[in-house]
Amino acid sequence: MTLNIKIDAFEGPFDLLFHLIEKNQIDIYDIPISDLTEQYLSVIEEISENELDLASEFLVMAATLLSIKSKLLLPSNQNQEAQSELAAMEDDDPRDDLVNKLLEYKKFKEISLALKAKEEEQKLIFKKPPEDLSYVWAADFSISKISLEDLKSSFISVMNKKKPEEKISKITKDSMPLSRKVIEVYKILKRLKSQVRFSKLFSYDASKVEIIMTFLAILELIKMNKILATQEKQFGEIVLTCREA
Amino acid sequence: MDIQGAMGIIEGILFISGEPVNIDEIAKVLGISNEQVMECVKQLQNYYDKPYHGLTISKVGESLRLTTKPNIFPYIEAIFKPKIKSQLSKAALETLAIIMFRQPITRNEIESIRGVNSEKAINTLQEKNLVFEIGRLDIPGRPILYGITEQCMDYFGLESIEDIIIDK
Amino acid sequence: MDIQGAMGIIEGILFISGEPVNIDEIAKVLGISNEQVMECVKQLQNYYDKPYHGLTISKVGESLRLTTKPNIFPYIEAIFKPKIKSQLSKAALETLAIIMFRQPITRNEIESIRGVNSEKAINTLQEKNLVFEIGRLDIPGRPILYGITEQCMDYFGLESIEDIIIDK
Repeated sequence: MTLNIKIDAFEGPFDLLFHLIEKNQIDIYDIPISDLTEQYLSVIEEISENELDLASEFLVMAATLLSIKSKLLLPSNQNQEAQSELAAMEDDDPRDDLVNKLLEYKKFKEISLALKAKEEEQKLIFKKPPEDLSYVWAADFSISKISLEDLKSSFISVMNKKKPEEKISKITKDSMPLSRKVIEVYKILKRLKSQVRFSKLFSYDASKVEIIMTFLAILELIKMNKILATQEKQFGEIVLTCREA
Repeated sequence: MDIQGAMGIIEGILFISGEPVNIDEIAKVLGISNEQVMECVKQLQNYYDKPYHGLTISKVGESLRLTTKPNIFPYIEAIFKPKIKSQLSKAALETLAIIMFRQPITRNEIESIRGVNSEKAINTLQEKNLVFEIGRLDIPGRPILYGITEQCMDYFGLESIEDIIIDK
Repeated sequence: MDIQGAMGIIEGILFISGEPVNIDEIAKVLGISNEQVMECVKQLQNYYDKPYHGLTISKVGESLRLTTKPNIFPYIEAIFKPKIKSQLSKAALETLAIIMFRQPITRNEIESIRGVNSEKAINTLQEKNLVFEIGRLDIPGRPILYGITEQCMDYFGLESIEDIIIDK
Protein backbone atom coordinates (compact mmCIF):
# COMPACT_ATOMS: atom_id res chain seq x y z
CA MET A 1 0.00 0.00 0.00
CA THR A 2 1.38 3.37 -0.90
CA LEU A 3 0.80 6.09 1.58
CA ASN A 4 1.19 9.61 0.53
CA ILE A 5 0.66 11.40 3.79
CA LYS A 6 2.36 14.34 5.34
CA ILE A 7 2.53 14.61 9.08
CA ASP A 8 1.55 18.28 8.91
CA ALA A 9 -1.87 17.16 7.80
CA PHE A 10 -2.49 15.66 11.24
CA GLU A 11 -2.98 17.40 14.50
CA GLY A 12 -1.59 14.45 16.41
CA PRO A 13 -1.68 10.69 16.78
CA PHE A 14 -5.45 10.62 17.43
CA ASP A 15 -6.04 12.58 14.28
CA LEU A 16 -3.91 10.16 12.29
CA LEU A 17 -5.66 7.15 13.81
CA PHE A 18 -8.99 8.67 12.85
CA HIS A 19 -7.88 9.15 9.33
CA LEU A 20 -6.96 5.46 9.13
CA ILE A 21 -10.19 4.36 10.84
CA GLU A 22 -12.34 6.36 8.46
CA LYS A 23 -10.35 5.40 5.40
CA ASN A 24 -10.71 1.71 6.19
CA GLN A 25 -14.28 2.06 7.42
CA ILE A 26 -13.35 0.48 10.71
CA ASP A 27 -15.97 0.06 13.43
CA ILE A 28 -14.54 2.14 16.22
CA TYR A 29 -16.07 -0.17 18.84
CA ASP A 30 -14.32 -3.18 17.38
CA ILE A 31 -10.95 -2.03 16.15
CA PRO A 32 -8.77 -4.65 14.45
CA ILE A 33 -5.71 -3.59 16.40
CA SER A 34 -3.23 -5.64 14.36
CA ASP A 35 -4.21 -4.06 11.06
CA LEU A 36 -4.44 -0.61 12.49
CA THR A 37 -1.09 -0.87 14.24
CA GLU A 38 0.53 -2.04 11.05
CA GLN A 39 -0.90 0.82 9.05
CA TYR A 40 -0.08 3.34 11.71
CA LEU A 41 3.52 2.17 11.89
CA SER A 42 3.99 2.26 8.15
CA VAL A 43 2.69 5.82 8.02
CA ILE A 44 5.01 7.09 10.69
CA GLU A 45 7.89 5.14 9.25
CA GLU A 46 7.44 6.78 5.92
CA ILE A 47 7.15 10.16 7.53
CA SER A 48 10.15 9.81 9.80
CA GLU A 49 12.29 9.00 6.80
CA ASN A 50 11.93 12.59 5.73
CA GLU A 51 11.16 14.32 8.98
CA LEU A 52 13.43 13.07 11.70
CA ASP A 53 11.83 15.43 14.12
CA LEU A 54 8.62 13.43 14.23
CA ALA A 55 6.77 14.53 17.32
CA SER A 56 7.34 12.14 20.17
CA GLU A 57 3.57 11.89 20.66
CA PHE A 58 3.35 9.85 17.48
CA LEU A 59 5.91 7.40 18.81
CA VAL A 60 4.15 7.14 22.15
CA MET A 61 0.97 6.16 20.31
CA ALA A 62 2.87 3.55 18.34
CA ALA A 63 4.06 2.06 21.61
CA THR A 64 0.52 2.14 22.99
CA LEU A 65 -0.82 0.33 19.94
CA LEU A 66 1.86 -2.32 20.20
CA SER A 67 1.16 -2.79 23.86
CA ILE A 68 -2.56 -3.24 23.23
CA LYS A 69 -1.79 -5.67 20.46
CA SER A 70 0.37 -7.78 22.75
CA LYS A 71 -2.21 -7.72 25.53
CA LEU A 72 -4.86 -8.94 23.10
CA LEU A 73 -2.65 -11.87 22.18
CA LEU A 74 -2.24 -12.98 25.78
CA PRO A 75 -5.71 -14.36 26.63
CA SER A 76 -5.55 -16.90 23.76
CA ASN A 77 -2.57 -18.53 25.46
CA GLN A 78 -4.42 -19.05 28.67
CA ASN A 79 -6.45 -22.14 29.29
CA GLN A 80 -10.08 -21.93 28.52
CA GLU A 81 -11.31 -23.36 31.81
CA ALA A 82 -12.17 -20.15 33.47
CA GLN A 83 -15.23 -19.10 31.53
CA SER A 84 -16.13 -16.48 34.05
CA GLU A 85 -12.68 -15.08 33.85
CA LEU A 86 -13.02 -14.81 30.13
CA ALA A 87 -16.19 -12.81 30.55
CA ALA A 88 -14.30 -10.56 32.88
CA MET A 89 -11.64 -10.22 30.23
CA GLU A 90 -14.21 -8.98 27.79
CA ASP A 91 -15.25 -6.34 30.22
CA ASP A 92 -11.67 -5.39 30.47
CA ASP A 93 -10.84 -5.11 26.80
CA PRO A 94 -7.35 -3.58 26.49
CA ARG A 95 -8.70 -1.49 23.64
CA ASP A 96 -11.24 0.28 25.86
CA ASP A 97 -8.97 3.02 27.01
CA LEU A 98 -7.89 3.85 23.48
CA VAL A 99 -11.47 3.71 22.17
CA ASN A 100 -12.70 6.05 24.90
CA LYS A 101 -9.94 8.49 24.14
CA LEU A 102 -10.65 8.32 20.43
CA LEU A 103 -14.36 8.92 21.01
CA GLU A 104 -13.61 11.86 23.24
CA TYR A 105 -11.22 13.27 20.69
CA LYS A 106 -13.75 12.69 17.90
CA LYS A 107 -16.37 14.72 19.75
CA PHE A 108 -14.10 17.76 19.98
CA LYS A 109 -12.84 17.28 16.45
CA GLU A 110 -16.44 17.59 15.28
CA ILE A 111 -17.05 20.64 17.43
CA SER A 112 -13.93 22.23 15.98
CA LEU A 113 -15.33 21.69 12.49
CA ALA A 114 -18.60 23.33 13.53
CA LEU A 115 -16.60 26.25 14.92
CA LYS A 116 -14.73 26.46 11.65
CA ALA A 117 -18.06 26.79 9.80
CA LYS A 118 -19.15 29.55 12.19
CA GLU A 119 -15.86 31.32 11.65
CA GLU A 120 -16.44 31.22 7.89
CA GLU A 121 -19.92 32.69 8.38
CA GLN A 122 -18.60 35.47 10.57
CA LYS A 123 -16.00 36.39 7.98
CA LEU A 124 -18.80 37.79 5.86
CA ILE A 125 -20.27 40.15 8.40
CA PHE A 126 -18.80 43.37 9.66
CA LYS A 127 -18.91 45.40 12.79
CA LYS A 128 -18.53 49.09 12.69
CA PRO A 129 -15.57 50.83 14.32
CA PRO A 130 -16.69 52.35 17.62
CA GLU A 131 -17.51 56.07 17.50
CA ASP A 132 -14.82 58.10 19.19
CA LEU A 133 -16.74 60.09 21.76
CA SER A 134 -13.80 61.06 23.92
CA TYR A 135 -13.77 64.60 22.53
CA VAL A 136 -17.20 65.16 24.08
CA TRP A 137 -15.79 64.62 27.54
CA ALA A 138 -12.13 65.54 27.14
CA ALA A 139 -12.66 68.62 29.29
CA ASP A 140 -13.61 66.40 32.22
CA PHE A 141 -10.07 65.35 33.11
CA SER A 142 -9.19 67.14 36.27
CA ILE A 143 -5.94 67.09 38.15
CA SER A 144 -7.55 68.14 41.39
CA LYS A 145 -8.30 64.56 42.39
CA ILE A 146 -4.79 63.28 41.80
CA SER A 147 -1.95 63.09 44.32
CA LEU A 148 1.75 62.50 43.77
CA GLU A 149 1.26 59.06 45.24
CA ASP A 150 -1.34 58.30 42.55
CA LEU A 151 1.20 59.26 39.94
CA LYS A 152 3.91 57.12 41.49
CA SER A 153 1.75 54.06 41.73
CA SER A 154 0.46 54.62 38.21
CA PHE A 155 4.04 54.86 37.00
CA ILE A 156 5.13 51.72 38.79
CA SER A 157 2.18 49.74 37.53
CA VAL A 158 2.63 50.88 33.94
CA MET A 159 6.37 50.07 34.05
CA ASN A 160 5.65 46.63 35.47
CA LYS A 161 2.92 45.88 32.98
CA LYS A 162 3.71 42.87 30.86
CA LYS A 163 4.61 43.94 27.40
CA PRO A 164 4.50 41.84 24.27
CA GLU A 165 8.25 42.32 23.79
CA GLU A 166 8.94 40.16 26.81
CA LYS A 167 7.64 37.16 24.97
CA ILE A 168 10.15 37.71 22.22
CA SER A 169 13.10 37.97 24.54
CA LYS A 170 11.97 34.81 26.30
CA ILE A 171 12.15 32.88 23.05
CA THR A 172 15.75 33.90 22.42
CA LYS A 173 16.62 32.73 25.88
CA ASP A 174 14.96 29.39 25.24
CA SER A 175 16.67 28.84 21.95
CA MET A 176 20.19 29.22 23.34
CA PRO A 177 22.37 27.12 21.07
CA LEU A 178 23.45 23.82 22.51
CA SER A 179 27.13 24.70 22.21
CA ARG A 180 26.66 27.69 24.50
CA LYS A 181 24.61 25.65 26.93
CA VAL A 182 27.38 23.02 27.02
CA ILE A 183 29.94 25.67 27.95
CA GLU A 184 27.64 27.21 30.51
CA VAL A 185 26.93 23.91 32.25
CA TYR A 186 30.59 22.92 32.18
CA LYS A 187 31.60 26.23 33.75
CA ILE A 188 29.17 25.73 36.61
CA LEU A 189 30.34 22.19 37.26
CA LYS A 190 33.98 23.15 37.09
CA ARG A 191 33.53 26.08 39.42
CA LEU A 192 31.68 24.08 42.02
CA LYS A 193 34.17 21.20 41.85
CA SER A 194 31.90 19.04 43.95
CA GLN A 195 28.93 16.89 43.09
CA VAL A 196 26.03 18.75 41.58
CA ARG A 197 22.48 17.55 41.26
CA PHE A 198 20.98 17.86 37.79
CA SER A 199 17.91 19.68 39.12
CA LYS A 200 20.15 22.43 40.49
CA LEU A 201 21.22 23.41 37.00
CA PHE A 202 18.02 25.24 36.20
CA SER A 203 15.56 27.37 38.12
CA TYR A 204 12.32 25.88 39.41
CA ASP A 205 10.32 27.74 36.79
CA ALA A 206 12.55 26.78 33.86
CA SER A 207 10.75 26.02 30.62
CA LYS A 208 10.61 22.53 29.21
CA VAL A 209 12.96 23.53 26.41
CA GLU A 210 15.49 24.85 28.90
CA ILE A 211 15.47 21.60 30.87
CA ILE A 212 15.84 19.57 27.70
CA MET A 213 18.71 21.76 26.56
CA THR A 214 20.43 21.30 29.90
CA PHE A 215 19.98 17.56 29.66
CA LEU A 216 21.35 17.51 26.11
CA ALA A 217 24.33 19.54 27.31
CA ILE A 218 24.97 16.95 30.01
CA LEU A 219 24.88 14.15 27.44
CA GLU A 220 27.29 16.10 25.30
CA LEU A 221 29.69 16.61 28.22
CA ILE A 222 29.57 12.92 29.10
CA LYS A 223 30.38 12.06 25.51
CA MET A 224 33.29 14.47 25.62
CA ASN A 225 34.49 12.71 28.75
CA LYS A 226 34.43 15.95 30.70
CA ILE A 227 32.05 14.89 33.42
CA LEU A 228 30.74 11.85 35.26
CA ALA A 229 27.08 11.23 35.80
CA THR A 230 25.51 8.80 38.22
CA GLN A 231 21.94 7.87 38.90
CA GLU A 232 21.18 5.56 41.78
CA LYS A 233 17.77 4.39 40.70
CA GLN A 234 15.39 4.76 37.79
CA PHE A 235 13.95 8.32 37.64
CA GLY A 236 16.23 9.18 40.52
CA GLU A 237 18.27 12.32 40.77
CA ILE A 238 21.23 12.52 38.39
CA VAL A 239 24.42 13.54 40.17
CA LEU A 240 27.20 15.14 38.17
CA THR A 241 30.92 15.50 38.87
CA CYS A 242 33.59 17.22 36.90
CA ARG A 243 36.35 14.87 35.72
CA GLU A 244 39.23 17.29 35.86
CA ALA A 245 39.52 18.48 39.37
CA MET B 1 -40.64 54.63 28.08
CA ASP B 2 -42.67 53.53 25.11
CA ILE B 3 -41.44 50.55 23.16
CA GLN B 4 -40.86 52.49 19.95
CA GLY B 5 -38.65 55.01 21.67
CA ALA B 6 -36.72 52.22 23.37
CA MET B 7 -36.15 50.50 20.02
CA GLY B 8 -34.62 53.62 18.53
CA ILE B 9 -32.35 54.12 21.52
CA ILE B 10 -31.17 50.51 21.43
CA GLU B 11 -30.41 50.86 17.74
CA GLY B 12 -28.44 54.04 18.42
CA ILE B 13 -26.48 52.54 21.30
CA LEU B 14 -25.45 49.52 19.25
CA PHE B 15 -24.50 51.79 16.37
CA ILE B 16 -22.27 54.01 18.52
CA SER B 17 -20.63 51.12 20.32
CA GLY B 18 -19.57 49.05 17.34
CA GLU B 19 -18.68 46.30 19.81
CA PRO B 20 -21.33 44.09 21.43
CA VAL B 21 -23.12 45.79 24.34
CA ASN B 22 -24.24 43.92 27.44
CA ILE B 23 -28.03 43.56 27.73
CA ASP B 24 -27.96 44.40 31.44
CA GLU B 25 -26.31 47.73 30.70
CA ILE B 26 -28.87 48.64 28.06
CA ALA B 27 -31.74 47.66 30.36
CA LYS B 28 -30.29 49.76 33.16
CA VAL B 29 -29.89 52.89 31.06
CA LEU B 30 -33.39 52.56 29.63
CA GLY B 31 -34.91 51.68 32.98
CA ILE B 32 -36.63 48.60 31.57
CA SER B 33 -36.22 44.86 32.09
CA ASN B 34 -33.94 42.60 30.08
CA GLU B 35 -37.05 40.91 28.69
CA GLN B 36 -38.34 44.24 27.44
CA VAL B 37 -34.99 44.91 25.81
CA MET B 38 -35.22 41.58 24.03
CA GLU B 39 -38.76 42.36 22.93
CA CYS B 40 -37.51 45.59 21.34
CA VAL B 41 -34.70 43.68 19.66
CA LYS B 42 -37.17 41.15 18.27
CA GLN B 43 -39.26 43.91 16.76
CA LEU B 44 -36.22 45.73 15.36
CA GLN B 45 -35.05 42.47 13.86
CA ASN B 46 -38.41 42.09 12.10
CA TYR B 47 -37.69 45.33 10.29
CA TYR B 48 -34.07 44.43 9.60
CA ASP B 49 -35.15 41.17 8.03
CA LYS B 50 -36.63 43.12 5.13
CA PRO B 51 -34.47 43.01 2.00
CA TYR B 52 -34.06 46.79 1.94
CA HIS B 53 -32.02 46.66 5.12
CA GLY B 54 -28.36 45.65 5.11
CA LEU B 55 -27.99 45.41 8.88
CA THR B 56 -28.90 42.77 11.41
CA ILE B 57 -29.01 42.53 15.20
CA SER B 58 -27.72 39.39 16.90
CA LYS B 59 -27.26 38.19 20.44
CA VAL B 60 -23.76 36.98 21.28
CA GLY B 61 -23.44 35.61 24.77
CA GLU B 62 -25.18 38.13 27.04
CA SER B 63 -24.63 41.00 24.62
CA LEU B 64 -26.23 42.49 21.54
CA ARG B 65 -24.46 43.59 18.41
CA LEU B 66 -25.37 45.35 15.20
CA THR B 67 -23.55 44.09 12.10
CA THR B 68 -23.94 43.97 8.34
CA LYS B 69 -25.79 41.06 6.74
CA PRO B 70 -23.56 38.42 5.13
CA ASN B 71 -25.19 38.79 1.71
CA ILE B 72 -23.83 42.29 1.15
CA PHE B 73 -20.26 41.13 1.75
CA PRO B 74 -19.19 41.37 -1.93
CA TYR B 75 -20.14 45.08 -2.04
CA ILE B 76 -18.43 45.85 1.27
CA GLU B 77 -15.37 44.12 -0.10
CA ALA B 78 -15.54 46.09 -3.35
CA ILE B 79 -15.65 49.45 -1.61
CA PHE B 80 -13.46 48.93 1.47
CA LYS B 81 -11.03 46.11 0.68
CA PRO B 82 -11.24 44.84 4.25
CA LYS B 83 -8.19 43.18 5.71
CA ILE B 84 -8.39 39.45 5.29
CA LYS B 85 -9.20 38.18 8.74
CA SER B 86 -6.67 35.57 9.70
CA GLN B 87 -8.35 32.31 10.52
CA LEU B 88 -7.62 29.91 13.32
CA SER B 89 -5.50 26.85 12.61
CA LYS B 90 -6.87 23.33 13.06
CA ALA B 91 -4.84 23.01 16.25
CA ALA B 92 -6.25 26.26 17.65
CA LEU B 93 -9.83 25.29 16.76
CA GLU B 94 -9.47 21.87 18.39
CA THR B 95 -8.00 23.41 21.49
CA LEU B 96 -10.71 26.05 21.63
CA ALA B 97 -13.43 23.41 21.20
CA ILE B 98 -12.09 21.59 24.24
CA ILE B 99 -11.76 24.72 26.37
CA MET B 100 -15.27 25.82 25.38
CA PHE B 101 -16.98 22.68 26.60
CA ARG B 102 -14.66 21.69 29.41
CA GLN B 103 -13.86 25.02 31.02
CA PRO B 104 -12.26 25.57 33.46
CA ILE B 105 -9.56 23.25 32.18
CA THR B 106 -5.78 22.94 32.54
CA ARG B 107 -3.29 22.61 29.72
CA ASN B 108 -2.53 19.08 30.85
CA GLU B 109 -6.14 18.02 30.49
CA ILE B 110 -6.34 19.62 27.05
CA GLU B 111 -3.21 17.79 25.97
CA SER B 112 -4.45 14.46 27.20
CA ILE B 113 -7.58 14.86 25.07
CA ARG B 114 -5.75 16.05 21.97
CA GLY B 115 -2.79 13.74 22.43
CA VAL B 116 -0.33 16.50 21.53
CA ASN B 117 1.42 19.47 23.05
CA SER B 118 -0.98 22.42 22.93
CA GLU B 119 1.10 25.25 24.32
CA LYS B 120 1.36 27.09 21.03
CA ALA B 121 -2.34 26.75 20.30
CA ILE B 122 -3.24 28.10 23.75
CA ASN B 123 -0.86 31.03 23.29
CA THR B 124 -2.45 31.89 19.95
CA LEU B 125 -5.92 31.77 21.48
CA GLN B 126 -4.81 34.00 24.34
CA GLU B 127 -3.22 36.50 21.99
CA LYS B 128 -6.46 36.66 20.04
CA ASN B 129 -8.30 37.17 23.32
CA LEU B 130 -10.50 34.13 22.74
CA VAL B 131 -9.44 32.34 25.90
CA PHE B 132 -8.09 33.62 29.21
CA GLU B 133 -6.75 32.42 32.52
CA ILE B 134 -9.72 31.95 34.82
CA GLY B 135 -7.55 31.07 37.77
CA ARG B 136 -5.29 28.35 39.04
CA LEU B 137 -5.93 24.85 40.31
CA ASP B 138 -5.05 24.35 43.95
CA ILE B 139 -2.72 21.40 43.45
CA PRO B 140 1.08 21.23 43.33
CA GLY B 141 2.39 23.33 40.48
CA ARG B 142 -0.77 25.44 40.63
CA PRO B 143 -1.62 24.88 36.94
CA ILE B 144 -3.50 27.59 35.08
CA LEU B 145 -7.19 27.06 34.36
CA TYR B 146 -8.42 28.30 31.00
CA GLY B 147 -11.86 29.49 29.93
CA ILE B 148 -13.33 31.28 26.93
CA THR B 149 -13.82 35.05 26.79
CA GLU B 150 -16.93 37.07 25.92
CA GLN B 151 -15.11 38.02 22.76
CA CYS B 152 -14.99 34.37 21.76
CA MET B 153 -18.81 34.34 21.57
CA ASP B 154 -18.64 37.42 19.37
CA TYR B 155 -15.91 35.91 17.19
CA PHE B 156 -18.05 32.92 16.30
CA GLY B 157 -21.36 34.79 16.51
CA LEU B 158 -22.68 32.43 19.18
CA GLU B 159 -25.60 33.19 21.44
CA SER B 160 -24.60 30.26 23.63
CA ILE B 161 -22.09 27.48 23.24
CA GLU B 162 -24.92 25.00 22.78
CA ASP B 163 -25.52 26.61 19.37
CA ILE B 164 -22.51 24.74 18.11
CA ILE B 165 -23.94 21.36 19.00
CA ILE B 166 -27.48 22.12 17.88
CA ASP B 167 -26.41 23.43 14.50
CA LYS B 168 -24.61 20.26 13.64
CA MET C 1 -29.91 45.56 -9.24
CA ASP C 2 -33.36 46.00 -7.71
CA ILE C 3 -33.90 49.06 -5.57
CA GLN C 4 -34.49 47.11 -2.34
CA GLY C 5 -31.21 45.28 -2.66
CA ALA C 6 -29.42 48.55 -3.39
CA MET C 7 -30.94 50.16 -0.29
CA GLY C 8 -29.62 47.37 1.93
CA ILE C 9 -26.15 47.64 0.43
CA ILE C 10 -26.08 51.42 0.84
CA GLU C 11 -27.13 51.04 4.46
CA GLY C 12 -24.38 48.49 5.05
CA ILE C 13 -21.70 50.61 3.38
CA LEU C 14 -22.59 53.72 5.38
CA PHE C 15 -22.71 51.66 8.56
CA ILE C 16 -19.25 50.17 8.11
CA SER C 17 -17.63 53.40 7.03
CA GLY C 18 -18.54 55.43 10.09
CA GLU C 19 -17.54 58.44 7.99
CA PRO C 20 -19.24 60.13 5.05
CA VAL C 21 -18.99 58.11 1.83
CA ASN C 22 -18.89 59.75 -1.57
CA ILE C 23 -22.04 59.24 -3.64
CA ASP C 24 -20.02 58.62 -6.81
CA GLU C 25 -18.19 55.78 -5.12
CA ILE C 26 -21.41 54.13 -3.98
CA ALA C 27 -22.94 54.49 -7.43
CA LYS C 28 -19.88 52.94 -9.03
CA VAL C 29 -19.83 49.90 -6.76
CA LEU C 30 -23.55 49.30 -7.24
CA GLY C 31 -23.41 49.98 -10.98
CA ILE C 32 -26.26 52.51 -10.79
CA SER C 33 -26.55 56.25 -11.31
CA ASN C 34 -26.11 58.90 -8.61
CA GLU C 35 -29.81 59.70 -8.98
CA GLN C 36 -30.72 56.11 -8.29
CA VAL C 37 -28.50 56.16 -5.19
CA MET C 38 -30.34 59.25 -3.94
CA GLU C 39 -33.68 57.59 -4.63
CA CYS C 40 -32.59 54.68 -2.42
CA VAL C 41 -31.47 57.09 0.29
CA LYS C 42 -34.81 58.88 0.18
CA GLN C 43 -36.67 55.65 0.69
CA LEU C 44 -34.32 54.52 3.49
CA GLN C 45 -34.81 57.87 5.16
CA ASN C 46 -38.58 57.33 5.11
CA TYR C 47 -38.04 54.26 7.23
CA TYR C 48 -35.51 55.93 9.51
CA ASP C 49 -37.95 58.76 10.19
CA LYS C 50 -40.11 56.31 12.14
CA PRO C 51 -39.75 56.72 15.92
CA TYR C 52 -38.54 53.15 16.37
CA HIS C 53 -35.31 53.93 14.54
CA GLY C 54 -32.46 55.78 16.22
CA LEU C 55 -30.42 56.34 13.07
CA THR C 56 -30.65 58.87 10.29
CA ILE C 57 -28.99 59.38 6.91
CA SER C 58 -27.77 62.80 5.92
CA LYS C 59 -26.07 64.28 2.88
CA VAL C 60 -22.92 66.25 3.60
CA GLY C 61 -21.51 67.87 0.47
CA GLU C 62 -21.30 65.11 -2.12
CA SER C 63 -21.25 62.39 0.50
CA LEU C 64 -23.71 60.43 2.59
CA ARG C 65 -23.44 59.50 6.23
CA LEU C 66 -25.29 57.45 8.79
CA THR C 67 -25.48 58.86 12.30
CA THR C 68 -27.61 58.62 15.41
CA LYS C 69 -30.59 60.94 15.81
CA PRO C 70 -29.85 63.85 18.16
CA ASN C 71 -32.73 63.03 20.50
CA ILE C 72 -31.14 59.79 21.73
CA PHE C 73 -27.91 61.49 22.82
CA PRO C 74 -28.78 61.57 26.54
CA TYR C 75 -28.96 57.78 26.53
CA ILE C 76 -25.73 57.43 24.58
CA GLU C 77 -24.11 59.66 27.15
CA ALA C 78 -25.56 57.75 30.07
CA ILE C 79 -24.27 54.41 28.83
CA PHE C 80 -20.86 55.39 27.43
CA LYS C 81 -19.74 58.36 29.48
CA PRO C 82 -18.62 56.54 32.62
CA LYS C 83 -16.52 54.13 30.56
CA ILE C 84 -14.90 56.71 28.36
CA LYS C 85 -14.32 59.08 31.23
CA SER C 86 -12.47 56.51 33.28
CA GLN C 87 -10.48 55.38 30.26
CA LEU C 88 -9.58 58.95 29.52
CA SER C 89 -8.43 59.76 33.01
CA LYS C 90 -6.52 56.49 33.29
CA ALA C 91 -4.71 57.24 30.04
CA ALA C 92 -3.98 60.81 31.09
CA LEU C 93 -2.78 59.74 34.53
CA GLU C 94 -0.46 57.07 33.12
CA THR C 95 0.92 59.41 30.52
CA LEU C 96 1.51 62.18 33.02
CA ALA C 97 3.26 59.75 35.36
CA ILE C 98 5.57 58.56 32.60
CA ILE C 99 6.42 62.09 31.49
CA MET C 100 7.05 63.16 35.05
CA PHE C 101 9.41 60.35 35.93
CA ARG C 102 11.06 59.91 32.56
CA GLN C 103 11.30 63.44 31.17
CA PRO C 104 12.49 64.52 28.70
CA ILE C 105 10.68 61.87 26.72
CA THR C 106 9.30 61.49 23.19
CA ARG C 107 5.81 60.34 22.30
CA ASN C 108 7.30 57.20 20.81
CA GLU C 109 8.93 56.29 24.09
CA ILE C 110 5.73 56.96 26.00
CA GLU C 111 3.81 54.75 23.62
CA SER C 112 6.31 51.94 23.84
CA ILE C 113 5.95 51.98 27.63
CA ARG C 114 2.15 52.15 27.58
CA GLY C 115 1.75 49.91 24.57
CA VAL C 116 -1.02 52.12 23.16
CA ASN C 117 -1.39 55.27 21.13
CA SER C 118 -1.05 58.20 23.49
CA GLU C 119 -1.62 61.19 21.25
CA LYS C 120 -4.99 62.13 22.74
CA ALA C 121 -3.70 61.78 26.28
CA ILE C 122 -0.72 64.02 25.57
CA ASN C 123 -2.99 66.58 23.92
CA THR C 124 -5.28 66.62 26.93
CA LEU C 125 -2.33 67.14 29.27
CA GLN C 126 -1.02 69.94 27.08
CA GLU C 127 -4.40 71.64 27.02
CA LYS C 128 -4.48 71.48 30.81
CA ASN C 129 -0.99 73.01 30.84
CA LEU C 130 0.47 70.07 32.78
CA VAL C 131 3.05 69.08 30.19
CA PHE C 132 4.83 71.03 27.47
CA GLU C 133 7.33 70.67 24.66
CA ILE C 134 10.80 71.01 26.17
CA GLY C 135 12.53 70.74 22.82
CA ARG C 136 13.23 68.33 20.06
CA LEU C 137 15.47 65.31 19.80
CA ASP C 138 18.27 65.66 17.27
CA ILE C 139 17.51 62.53 15.29
CA PRO C 140 15.69 62.07 11.98
CA GLY C 141 12.13 63.27 12.30
CA ARG C 142 13.17 65.54 15.16
CA PRO C 143 10.58 64.15 17.59
CA ILE C 144 9.19 66.43 20.29
CA LEU C 145 10.48 65.98 23.84
CA TYR C 146 7.89 66.41 26.58
CA GLY C 147 8.34 67.47 30.16
CA ILE C 148 6.11 68.65 32.99
CA THR C 149 5.29 72.33 33.40
CA GLU C 150 6.05 74.56 36.38
CA GLN C 151 2.35 74.61 37.07
CA CYS C 152 2.38 70.84 37.36
CA MET C 153 5.36 70.97 39.75
CA ASP C 154 3.64 73.63 41.83
CA TYR C 155 0.53 71.56 42.00
CA PHE C 156 2.32 68.53 43.38
CA GLY C 157 4.55 70.66 45.60
CA LEU C 158 7.76 69.71 43.85
CA GLU C 159 10.72 72.04 44.26
CA SER C 160 12.72 70.61 41.39
CA ILE C 161 12.81 67.64 39.09
CA GLU C 162 15.41 66.09 41.40
CA ASP C 163 12.73 65.73 44.06
CA ILE C 164 11.13 63.13 41.94
CA ILE C 165 12.72 59.88 42.87
CA ILE C 166 10.88 56.71 42.38
CA ASP C 167 11.68 54.43 45.25
CA LYS C 168 11.36 51.17 43.47
